[in-house]
Amino acid sequence: MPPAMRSPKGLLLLLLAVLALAYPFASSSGYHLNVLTNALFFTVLAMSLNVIYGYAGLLSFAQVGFWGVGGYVGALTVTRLGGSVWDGMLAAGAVALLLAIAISAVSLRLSNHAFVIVSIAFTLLLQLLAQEWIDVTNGPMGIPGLPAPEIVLGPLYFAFDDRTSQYFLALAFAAATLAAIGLVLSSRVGRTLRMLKHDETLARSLGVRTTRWKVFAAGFAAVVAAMAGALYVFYLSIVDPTIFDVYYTQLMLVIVIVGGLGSFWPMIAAGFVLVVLPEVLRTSDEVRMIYYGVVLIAGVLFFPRGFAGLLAARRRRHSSGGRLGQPGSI
Amino acid sequence: MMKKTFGASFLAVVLAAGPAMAQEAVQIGVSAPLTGPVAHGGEHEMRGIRLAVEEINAKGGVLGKPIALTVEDNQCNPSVSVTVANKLIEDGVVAIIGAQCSSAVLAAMPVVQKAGVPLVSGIATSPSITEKAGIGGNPWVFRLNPSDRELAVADVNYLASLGSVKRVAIVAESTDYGRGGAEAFAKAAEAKGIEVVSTDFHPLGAADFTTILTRLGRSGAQAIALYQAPADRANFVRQKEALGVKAALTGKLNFAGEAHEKLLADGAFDQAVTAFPYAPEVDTPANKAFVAKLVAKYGETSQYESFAGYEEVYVLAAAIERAGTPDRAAVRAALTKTSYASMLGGTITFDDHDQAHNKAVISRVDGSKVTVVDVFSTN
Amino acid sequence: MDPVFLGQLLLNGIVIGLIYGLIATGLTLQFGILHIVNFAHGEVLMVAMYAMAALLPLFGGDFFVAFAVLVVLASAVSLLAARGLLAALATGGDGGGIFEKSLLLTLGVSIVLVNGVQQLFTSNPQMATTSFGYGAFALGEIRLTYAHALASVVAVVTFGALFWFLLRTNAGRALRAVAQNREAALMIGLDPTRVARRAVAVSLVLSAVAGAVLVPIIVFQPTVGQTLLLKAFAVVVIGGMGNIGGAVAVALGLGVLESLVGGFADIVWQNAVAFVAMIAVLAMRPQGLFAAAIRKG
Amino acid sequence: MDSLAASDGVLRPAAPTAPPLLKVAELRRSFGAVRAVDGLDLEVEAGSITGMIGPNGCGKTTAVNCITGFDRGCSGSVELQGRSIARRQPEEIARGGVMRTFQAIRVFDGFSVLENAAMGRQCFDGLRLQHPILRTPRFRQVERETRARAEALLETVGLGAKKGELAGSLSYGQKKLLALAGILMSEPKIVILDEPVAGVNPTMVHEIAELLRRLNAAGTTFLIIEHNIEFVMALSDRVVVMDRGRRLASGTPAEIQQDERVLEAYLGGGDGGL
Repeated sequence: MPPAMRSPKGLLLLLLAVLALAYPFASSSGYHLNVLTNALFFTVLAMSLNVIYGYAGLLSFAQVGFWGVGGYVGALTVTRLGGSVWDGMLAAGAVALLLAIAISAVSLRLSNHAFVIVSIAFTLLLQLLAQEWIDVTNGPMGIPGLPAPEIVLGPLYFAFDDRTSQYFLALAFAAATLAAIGLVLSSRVGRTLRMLKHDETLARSLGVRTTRWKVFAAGFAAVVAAMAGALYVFYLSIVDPTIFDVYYTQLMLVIVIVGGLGSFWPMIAAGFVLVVLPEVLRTSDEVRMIYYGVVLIAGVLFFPRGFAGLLAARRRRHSSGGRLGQPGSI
Repeated sequence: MMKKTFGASFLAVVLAAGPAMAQEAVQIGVSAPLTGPVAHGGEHEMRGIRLAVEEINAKGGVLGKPIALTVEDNQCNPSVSVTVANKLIEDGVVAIIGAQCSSAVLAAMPVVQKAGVPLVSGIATSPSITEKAGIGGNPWVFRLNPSDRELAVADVNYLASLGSVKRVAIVAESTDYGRGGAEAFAKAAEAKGIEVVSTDFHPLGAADFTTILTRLGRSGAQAIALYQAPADRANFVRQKEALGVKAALTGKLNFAGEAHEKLLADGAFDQAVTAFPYAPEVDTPANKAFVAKLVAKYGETSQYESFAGYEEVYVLAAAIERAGTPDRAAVRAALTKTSYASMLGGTITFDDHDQAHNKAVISRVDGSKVTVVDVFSTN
Repeated sequence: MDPVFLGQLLLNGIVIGLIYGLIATGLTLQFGILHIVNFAHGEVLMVAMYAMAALLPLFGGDFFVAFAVLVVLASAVSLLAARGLLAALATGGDGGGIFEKSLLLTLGVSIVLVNGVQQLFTSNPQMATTSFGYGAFALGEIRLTYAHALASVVAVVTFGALFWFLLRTNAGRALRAVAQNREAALMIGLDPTRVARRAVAVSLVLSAVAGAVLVPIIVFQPTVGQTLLLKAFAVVVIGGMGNIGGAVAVALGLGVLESLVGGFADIVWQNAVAFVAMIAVLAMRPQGLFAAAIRKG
Repeated sequence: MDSLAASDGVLRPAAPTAPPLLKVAELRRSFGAVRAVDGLDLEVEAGSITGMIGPNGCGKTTAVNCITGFDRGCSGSVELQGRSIARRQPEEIARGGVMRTFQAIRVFDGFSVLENAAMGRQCFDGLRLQHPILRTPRFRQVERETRARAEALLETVGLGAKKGELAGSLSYGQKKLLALAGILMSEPKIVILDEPVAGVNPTMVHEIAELLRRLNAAGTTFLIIEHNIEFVMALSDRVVVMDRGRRLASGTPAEIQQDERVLEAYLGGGDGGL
């Protein structure tokens, strides 16, 4: 992030990177690595929702659908078509892009409200297909035994088949994806998307082709979610219809809202905290979900604008300077 | 600057979460669905597991040490199941019991194989677990319960021997369990010349069966084979009774749990016939004692999951004792040589695919009375 | 076509539709007035079912007495809960984002209720016995169980009361005024918070009533509310968010359609009806079948 | 109805003399039984300031919404430099060079003043997705230029000192200036101002008038819808008077001030302009 390369922010980023890279060598716990790997995936997934909901202002329930489509397309590309995991990811992105353009172009012509409805129906339809189109999806059994991603470069061969290498793969994927999203969102693209959200009429009066931008946001978010989903199922080694679970939608929404709609760094922080939190609560066994719910409620009551709001409040207190440093500005 | 605080506290929390377990105990991990749609199954499994561990510890534990349980909730979700398996392995468990749901077991299988930790499953029914386990596959996974295929054959054979049932309908939940069961039943019925008039799959958690029942009432089916989760089955049976659909129930039934006991008492299961891995009515001293203990502790009779949990622990404990060390590989080797006297009578051993062939029970209901017709060996 | 079979299917569909309607009207009322989505709406129903099951034995299995007590209790609790919810939504003082806040808040409440009830009552499926037993009316060959008949009657009476309240009472008119045009309602001196509180309380009671009438029909466990909520949500969307009459009509239509699909096609596709209908409606009337206009922007 | 023959909505070749920059003919819009705009004809010459006045409710804002495409229920012809833009989407009309402000002023409150000013160029630069991701030289150059131009425009409208502040913190009059700067960013052919000085204090009115005069001198064409007759008369080259949805009169400010129909309309208008 260019702004981050300057001054304290850049230093912090460097520190984070060093921590992330050094962690597997400092800790021998595969469980912790697994939690961190999950956090990486879910943060990317949540960020994809943030692109379309937090930035463009379109509430989409289709993200979990694209995540699942990515999982299935990825798995099928490998098991049925004999492609590599990377082919699977590309295919997942391509299929998701086409689907996203199709559903958003049709529904957005009508209204934002229509888009929300279609996004719900879309996900339900996919879940039903995954359950019932047994010839292709293997139904509720899912497709188990997916191979580990591997790199073959001439004589060079490497398989991501242990937790540490899978963690690094997820880290690389998340870093690349989040960086790309961050760069896009902090540019005029992000500004334009936020314009749509704040005042669509005004945006149109300034010549913004709003529908196109919304379709763009939907497509971009879909590709990210689908590629994350594809990589994720190879990490799990199984894809089954529970990949469309409401659980993921809820997790995404909670991360995005707790992080603050349209925020970037606070949202990433929220992603990690909210994936780690239930795991930390595991020590309290069966009542942990109650605690989780209580923490959520408390969060809404005491930090109503999410981490981003918290940060903004601090900033307002500590500086009276210009507001160009706002997330999304150049 | 918040990020630094977040990052630091996050790491601190994660590191602190690693439990410092007592070194004296033998650690056994449990992965079970404790929340979510099949939480009741996990709950009952835990009852059996806890009872068995208490008994064993009261008698001095294994290898002279007490057994300590580490229980994790897998929500019946494959990805959570992987997380849970990893956590248990990190916690240093000798072996894992679980994960109840077939897809959760399947997701955990590569994890335990990589780490080299034995996994003992007593409830999941998917045939692919057996296919993947043991010889030529994953040598770390052991299954105690008979598959639904074996149960369906026994069930249909008994139905056929009655001679009164020529036409059956199948109603099953649309999951691996339901579909697997329905397929097995249909195949067995075909072999015995019983006609399957219809097969209906419904989503898990369906509350209303009036539509299916309306159709079945007119289909001329003399029996309805059910492969459903307990809550769905209770709804189905209750509504069948109210709509006056005359057909005997069969398939994979049990009568445990408050709702089913009420239905049984009300005569809703009259003329039912079923082959099930367990029945609390089975008249062996071991089972009678087990049921009594469970009733005393929880005020409810034993359910299948409790029975499975109880035997899972005993099979595992015996293997650890035989191994003479809480070493995972040694325990795995010992597990393959299991020879355990089941509460249902007979002896449990594992075949090449690490599949045990525990006994199963054929029961029939007359009015409100459950009679165990046969306790048979599966193969 | 077999008229008895068809008749039975239609009857089943109407009963189920009426129950969907009870849940959906509450949901749509909250959306119409407050523009919030209540994820915990199904849990209200679930808690009501447990409460009803606890009350029934106290009154010897007499449904009506238990039901009356439940409604009184539910009204009291709902007023408090509504006050609490609105107070919680008003925290932070930033008027925007109420939708997001409601999502998180009700999701948190939902998680706490589901898991709390599980801790208290275990996740065993529960079945409550009522004085109706397994009895049924027989209309020729068509059967209507007492429990289903009762649910239908309660639903119809409840809808009647709801419409009377909305159309004939001042409180109800105020509610409609706020739903239609918040600014105008403010201008004629209505207190939107008060109105919102009433709307939430009424919708919670509706959900509790739905739970109560379901007790003699289905067994239940802590997650029972979640499946039903999804259907109600579809009904609200198809009917036009915030339109109560629309929700009732669509609920009935959905119930009947599902029943017919289940009767003549595969039961698994019953669940597809709701979202196919969503898409179909969208193609024809994006604002929902009964909404007057699209509120855009 | 005499104008019917002159403009039947058909695109016709440009007249031998330079055609008007914007030509509106037979514009109509009804809401139920109310004819808000009822056959309006209007021309705006390139380089001019054209004022449009009329009593409250005479359909001025509706006409603007029709011309700029925000109101989708209008009929009639709208031509920009001889080419029809009627019934296009508002963003396409804006991109074609017809831009407007809103009566109830709109800026992006949550964005900085500088960002607001730069908004007008968000999408006019042909950048593709890879440019921001790779931060290509092209991308940096466009960003640099945008910023420089936005800063220059803010100086022009007198908001240079406020560029780092949130737009929401500006005064009402300053927001009007900011909205104007945002529009000018994309170098429109014609700017339609919907009540630019309503609710603005007299000093600011004077400043805005000066600003518009300067911008006009630099080549920007304006169509100004305004209640403040004095303001319009002082500023405009030509004035159009609207009444009951149609053109009552048009001419130079001097001509209009003499027009009896105008006086009558204003006096008889009852709840005429404040």
